[in-house]
Amino acid sequence: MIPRWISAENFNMDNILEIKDLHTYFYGEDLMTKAVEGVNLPVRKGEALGLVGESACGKTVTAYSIMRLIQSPGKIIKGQIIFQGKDLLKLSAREIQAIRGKEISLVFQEPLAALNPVYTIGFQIGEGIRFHDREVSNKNQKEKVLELLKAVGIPEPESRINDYPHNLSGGQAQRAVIAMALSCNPQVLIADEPTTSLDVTVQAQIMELFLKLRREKGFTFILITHNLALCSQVVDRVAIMYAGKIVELATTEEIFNHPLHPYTKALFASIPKGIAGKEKLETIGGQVPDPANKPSGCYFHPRCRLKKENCLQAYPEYREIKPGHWVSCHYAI
Amino acid sequence: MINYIIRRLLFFIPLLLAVSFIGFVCINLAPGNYFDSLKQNPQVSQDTIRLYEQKYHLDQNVFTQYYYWLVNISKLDFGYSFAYKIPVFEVLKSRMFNTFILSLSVLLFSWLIAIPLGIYCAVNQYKFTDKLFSFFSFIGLSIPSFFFALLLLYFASLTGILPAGGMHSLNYEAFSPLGKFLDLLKHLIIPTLVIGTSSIAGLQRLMRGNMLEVLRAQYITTARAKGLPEYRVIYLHAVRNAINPMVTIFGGSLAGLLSGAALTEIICNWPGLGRLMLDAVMSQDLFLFAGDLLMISFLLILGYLIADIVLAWVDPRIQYQ
Amino acid sequence: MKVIKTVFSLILLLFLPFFIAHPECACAKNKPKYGGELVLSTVTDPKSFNPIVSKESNVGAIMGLVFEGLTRTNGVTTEVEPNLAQSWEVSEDGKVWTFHLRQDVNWSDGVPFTAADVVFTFNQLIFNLDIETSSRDVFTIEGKIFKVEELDKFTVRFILPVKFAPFLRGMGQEILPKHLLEKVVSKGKFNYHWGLDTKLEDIVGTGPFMLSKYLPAERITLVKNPNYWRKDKQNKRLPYIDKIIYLVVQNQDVAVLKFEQGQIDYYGLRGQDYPILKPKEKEGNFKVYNTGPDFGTNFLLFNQNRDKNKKTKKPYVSEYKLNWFTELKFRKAVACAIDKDSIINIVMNGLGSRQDSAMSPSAGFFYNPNVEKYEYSIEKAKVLLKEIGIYDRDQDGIAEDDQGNKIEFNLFTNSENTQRLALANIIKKDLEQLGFKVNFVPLSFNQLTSKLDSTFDWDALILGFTGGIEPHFGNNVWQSSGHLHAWYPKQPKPATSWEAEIDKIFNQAVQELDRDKRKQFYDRWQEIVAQELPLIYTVLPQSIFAVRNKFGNLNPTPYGGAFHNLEEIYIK
Amino acid sequence: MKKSYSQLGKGIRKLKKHGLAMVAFWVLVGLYLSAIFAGFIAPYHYDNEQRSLSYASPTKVHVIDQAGKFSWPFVHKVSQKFDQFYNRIYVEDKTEKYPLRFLAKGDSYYILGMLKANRHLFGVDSQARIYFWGADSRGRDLFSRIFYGGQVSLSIGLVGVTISLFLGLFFGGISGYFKGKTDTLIMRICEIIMMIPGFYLMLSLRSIFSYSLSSLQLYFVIVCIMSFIGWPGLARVVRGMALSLREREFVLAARALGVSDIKIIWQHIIPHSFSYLIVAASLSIPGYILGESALSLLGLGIQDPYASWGNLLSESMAVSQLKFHPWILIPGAFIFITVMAFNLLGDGLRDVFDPKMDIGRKF
Repeated sequence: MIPRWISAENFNMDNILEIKDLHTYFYGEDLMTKAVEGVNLPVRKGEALGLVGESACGKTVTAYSIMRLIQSPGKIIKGQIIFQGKDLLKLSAREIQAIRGKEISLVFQEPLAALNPVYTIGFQIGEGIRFHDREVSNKNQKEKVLELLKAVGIPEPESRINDYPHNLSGGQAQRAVIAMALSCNPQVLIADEPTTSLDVTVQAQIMELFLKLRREKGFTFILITHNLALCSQVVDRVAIMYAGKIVELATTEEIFNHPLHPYTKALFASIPKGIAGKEKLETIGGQVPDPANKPSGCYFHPRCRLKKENCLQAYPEYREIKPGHWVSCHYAI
Repeated sequence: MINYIIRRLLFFIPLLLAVSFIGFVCINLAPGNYFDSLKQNPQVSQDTIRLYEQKYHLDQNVFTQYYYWLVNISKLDFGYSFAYKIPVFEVLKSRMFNTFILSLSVLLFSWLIAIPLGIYCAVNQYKFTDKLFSFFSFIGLSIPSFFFALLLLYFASLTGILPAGGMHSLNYEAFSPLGKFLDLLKHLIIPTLVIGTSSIAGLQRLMRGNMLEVLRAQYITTARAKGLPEYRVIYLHAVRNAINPMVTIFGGSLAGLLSGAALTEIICNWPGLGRLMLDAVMSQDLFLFAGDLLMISFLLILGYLIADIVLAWVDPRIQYQ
Repeated sequence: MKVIKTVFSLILLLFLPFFIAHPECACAKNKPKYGGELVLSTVTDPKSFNPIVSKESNVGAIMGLVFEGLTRTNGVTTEVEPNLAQSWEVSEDGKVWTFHLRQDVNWSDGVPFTAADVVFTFNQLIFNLDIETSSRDVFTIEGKIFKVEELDKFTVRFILPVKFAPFLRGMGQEILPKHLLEKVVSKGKFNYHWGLDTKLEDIVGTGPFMLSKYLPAERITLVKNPNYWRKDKQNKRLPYIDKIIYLVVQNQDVAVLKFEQGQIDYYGLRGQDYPILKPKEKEGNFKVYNTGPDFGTNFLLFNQNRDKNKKTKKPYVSEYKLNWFTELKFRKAVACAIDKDSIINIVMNGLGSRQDSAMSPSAGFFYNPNVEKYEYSIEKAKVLLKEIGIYDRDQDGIAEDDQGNKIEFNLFTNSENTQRLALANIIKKDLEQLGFKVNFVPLSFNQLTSKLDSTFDWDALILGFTGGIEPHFGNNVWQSSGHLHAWYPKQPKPATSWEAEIDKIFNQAVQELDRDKRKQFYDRWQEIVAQELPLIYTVLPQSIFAVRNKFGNLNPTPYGGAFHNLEEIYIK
Repeated sequence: MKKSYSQLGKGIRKLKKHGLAMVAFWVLVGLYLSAIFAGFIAPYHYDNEQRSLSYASPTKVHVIDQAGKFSWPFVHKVSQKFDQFYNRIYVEDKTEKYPLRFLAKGDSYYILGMLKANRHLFGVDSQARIYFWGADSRGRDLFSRIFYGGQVSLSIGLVGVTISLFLGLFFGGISGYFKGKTDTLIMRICEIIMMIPGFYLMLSLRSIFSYSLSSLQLYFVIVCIMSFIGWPGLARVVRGMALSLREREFVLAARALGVSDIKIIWQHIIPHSFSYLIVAASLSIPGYILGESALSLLGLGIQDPYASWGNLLSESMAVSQLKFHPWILIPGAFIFITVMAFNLLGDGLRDVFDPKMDIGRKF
């Protein structure tokens, strides 16, 4: 088995964040895209949760919905996102601003695009601190930024603090973004494909960094990725998302050992195992459905090898097959 | 930084040369010239004519004339205005200042209105006000400056609220400094409105476009995700980035601005370089014409230079070296 | 009609006698008081401040405030009255004139004015052949000049070669300061002295005002001359007004608006401005004066130059065209074809009058109304043309002469004057009705003068001269040797008998001291001009101007306009 | 080639959904048709004057006669007088009715420059006159003159842009295709021309030509000036296209097959830049129209008696007179509408073909 680290001391059955029946739609000129369609996902305090799926399956939209970052023409249609007992979707703009960055933070896919090119990284990291903690003085703020930069492993933080994003390499920029996200010690850190755009060597470093930081700060970690293998090394539980819905949710161990949904199985089949790579890799046939034009019944049925009559007609119920193992397939046992 | 400015200036010299040379060629190709009529003018003695011939090499070909003109320019001698009978520089001085004032007023007016309007429209994209302003900006973009000037002057003549042309009131000299300034402002309104309207329309559309593009950028989401209030996201993060391309077009828009200003100057009786240019063309006043073109190019280049410097200042990605 | 009038020397002369006092002014209810300023407008920038060499009418008006002559013409009575000279005597034969100068006159720089200045002005400026001045034409009779000598510090004697009737009026010629100009003249630089770049304090005159500031294309400011000699009835020094500002307003429409807004105190109206300003008299606190026909003429003329270009050996006017233009019936036909009433209606907004005689009706005494008049009749014009073999032979709409040449010619006028452009467009259309093909081209004033002065390559022109009350001052237009004899200038000897007759009339009339006899000469001259049509007169605008109601001692007259007694005018 | 034309077809289909652009398109069609058939639409010839009706106000068309009954639209004869303030007043002579006639006989004109005709869309008997939009100083019908003026103003845009297109295609094509020094040289020249403020360049170029030109000559002079000012913008568009196209497979293939450069430019590069050129052209046409108007307005363009919109508008330069006959501003509205229509159409086209392109000058 792939070695992995489990944060037993943080593991807790209380939900810090609970997504209930979230629907986020996008309205084009004459078509409507149901990007997220009824996602239910409890996130436990202190855990590391992986949200896995192919591109355009709604992972990022889910993350943005949590932060209420969905912009026109997108709209959260219904659902609840309960954070510390409050429904984030019902908060005023000011209240949600107090949560963003302070309680829940986001790390983006492309660090260079995520940094504003016209401001120094020091400014951009410090900006969040200043806004969430008005008491912080300039000097304190600077110290704090330096501390953060040191914590995320940026060498010579004193000189880097005045650098513009274009002076940084991809890896360093991502470290800066992470520093920015952690600047106010958030309870929840959502990382949206944090390593996809980076070199392979850098990817590992960044993942290491996440692990280290989690150990130090103990935040709840949601890792959004399309890379199931990467995920398995860092997270406690995995949620598999397909076409705007969660199709399977279980602990990492469980899902690795007993994947139930045909899609999950297919995903595992496409992971290269072992160095020799003698096994033939399997690919998932067909394409991700057009989110604006999803198939009837089970969204996966056009690509599913096991599909039967009723897969074409009804969307399978999302049910708990074993304790803590949820799946949405008519034929999952 | 100074190095950078000097390098930019060197880059502009070919432009100055080309523009003034075009002017020289044009007026030399024109049928008849002022010098001929000078020769026939009994008021001007043979000595004077010989003096001109020697000094400005008017009896030689265009290239030689141009060469000597350049040599004189390097000594800050712009030549002699045949029609005004004083050195060209004397004529240009005040006119250039007037055109500069008008351009400055137009720039301030149009940028101060267009930029916020563009931001507003982008933030409220597809809302009624956005569509309304977009429609107005289309009108502003399409209304011919001379037609608009005539309409405004007509309005001014009907109501008498605004001065119908000119630059100063009569008792201008007697005013206090503040009074002078207010008087100038009053006279600036119509020409500024005329030239400014089309600028506003164009700039507003550009700013709106830039802003929409920037608002889609990831770092805006980042800024929001940090928990920054919306005003800070828009004004600090989005606007700073949307402004950059505006600064680059600032230089390019100057040509159009000065062009529109010239026609408006003529219609609104504003004693600027544009009106002088028309007079110089009409009376074939060679050096005045060339000097006027040079001054216009100079204003233009000044604009480009300012744009370059401002851009270097607002956009850290651009290096001086 | 104060739009740029053709800038010819003639104009300068007619502005000479401009300012006259009249002690019997009826407006003595208010006590005159000092101070204030008068704001006027001018259409163009001056091109020079030199009153001897400058040919422009607007400069003439301004320089008339700075310089004075020995005599001046009364703006009300149009009689000659003393100015710098307080009295004079004339010998029996009318050839020797002795002037006694005022002894209390100082130049504005404080130097006293003496007989030496008068002698200098005539002998070293006007009669100096190196200096180009049209004044010389006026003071030259049959090629001979006056003898001017200083008898004592304040007495000057003029000895004329022959009798010279308009002599006293001619003595309105501005006198210039010797002490400043002597050196300039000896260096031969007077022609370009006192240009626009001169320091204005160097321009020194004896007039009521002096130049103080000039901003090109904006304004010319004159301030009161503290040394001015003339005093009012209470023996207080004139003038009352402190400052005169001439605003350069190129666009007449802007000038109207500026007047309406109270920025200008005086505005010379075009016909079309009348309905704008007249109804607002009360509200705007000004008054519009209509003093009858103006002196500024508009006429059409054809090139009758029979000479050849010395360089190219080609005639200035091709032979067949010259045949048309020298044919009287051709010119008469053209005169008949001009629709003067429509021009008055359209161009002058009904405020104009037709001009048949070479003198304006406002000229008064010398005006001869009984000259041949040409009523508008295309039919009659066509009959006249047919008589000389010009009609449309091939039905293509364009007439041919008997040699088969199509009647096609250029018509030029100066493009700066919008009223004249409108007038020219109407005349062009009229001529086309006769079957002429007219290529109408507005030219810049420079181009036009060069055609008129030196290249002579024109067919037809529409021009204007500023006329006056003294016919002899049109000498250089009407004498066949004159350089303003525009249709065929500088003739060695008269080309036609009627030109010879006019030459003779002018030479005789100038020596005739009896006014009535003189009038007979000039009546005859006007008849000849109307008969032979070297200049085909069209219409005269009305002289209309609006003046703000803030001036005391204001007494507008047809001849002098509103401000002929400017030094006496004060601000209420 | 085929592909580019089908792309065009797709574009047109997309454009049809663009409401404002379509309105603009039909407005332009209407304006051009009206210019082509100006002789028919205009009740009078452009130089048909009635001097006694200087600045006549728009003629009242009556539908109720003096008996108070409805009647076929008619006009009265009008005569002009001056009132005490020398305002022009126009008095209707109510005794005689002149019915509005359709297809009335009047001044003769040529349809499309060939067929002589004398029927007009409408008119009244020649004793009276109908001034739809008032008269100018010499009693010429402004309505008629505007349509005749449209012939000049509207055609100058098209002719000018065509010449510019040829120049732009030629130099831009060469520049983009050959690259290297040729490219640098041509592009530097373009940049310099584009940097000079249009109005000043226009005046400089105008000064080359004498003021004494016939109206036909003047027309061509203006067209040449405007095309000279306009070609660099188009050349840059073409160059950009050429640069990207020359690396495309079909061009590479053609070159490998030994097809000549000129042929490649003509057969491959130009057809592919077609849609861009249409957008660029329609966005630059207003510049030509405005340029002509500006020159004519200042008296350096089309001269009386010929009409162009700028020339007609020059009468309104007398601002103080405007309140007596404000209708002489109407030609300005025509320029405005035309420019706006071209802008809207160009904008629609740009949306359809390429969202990022900005050329064209404004005066």
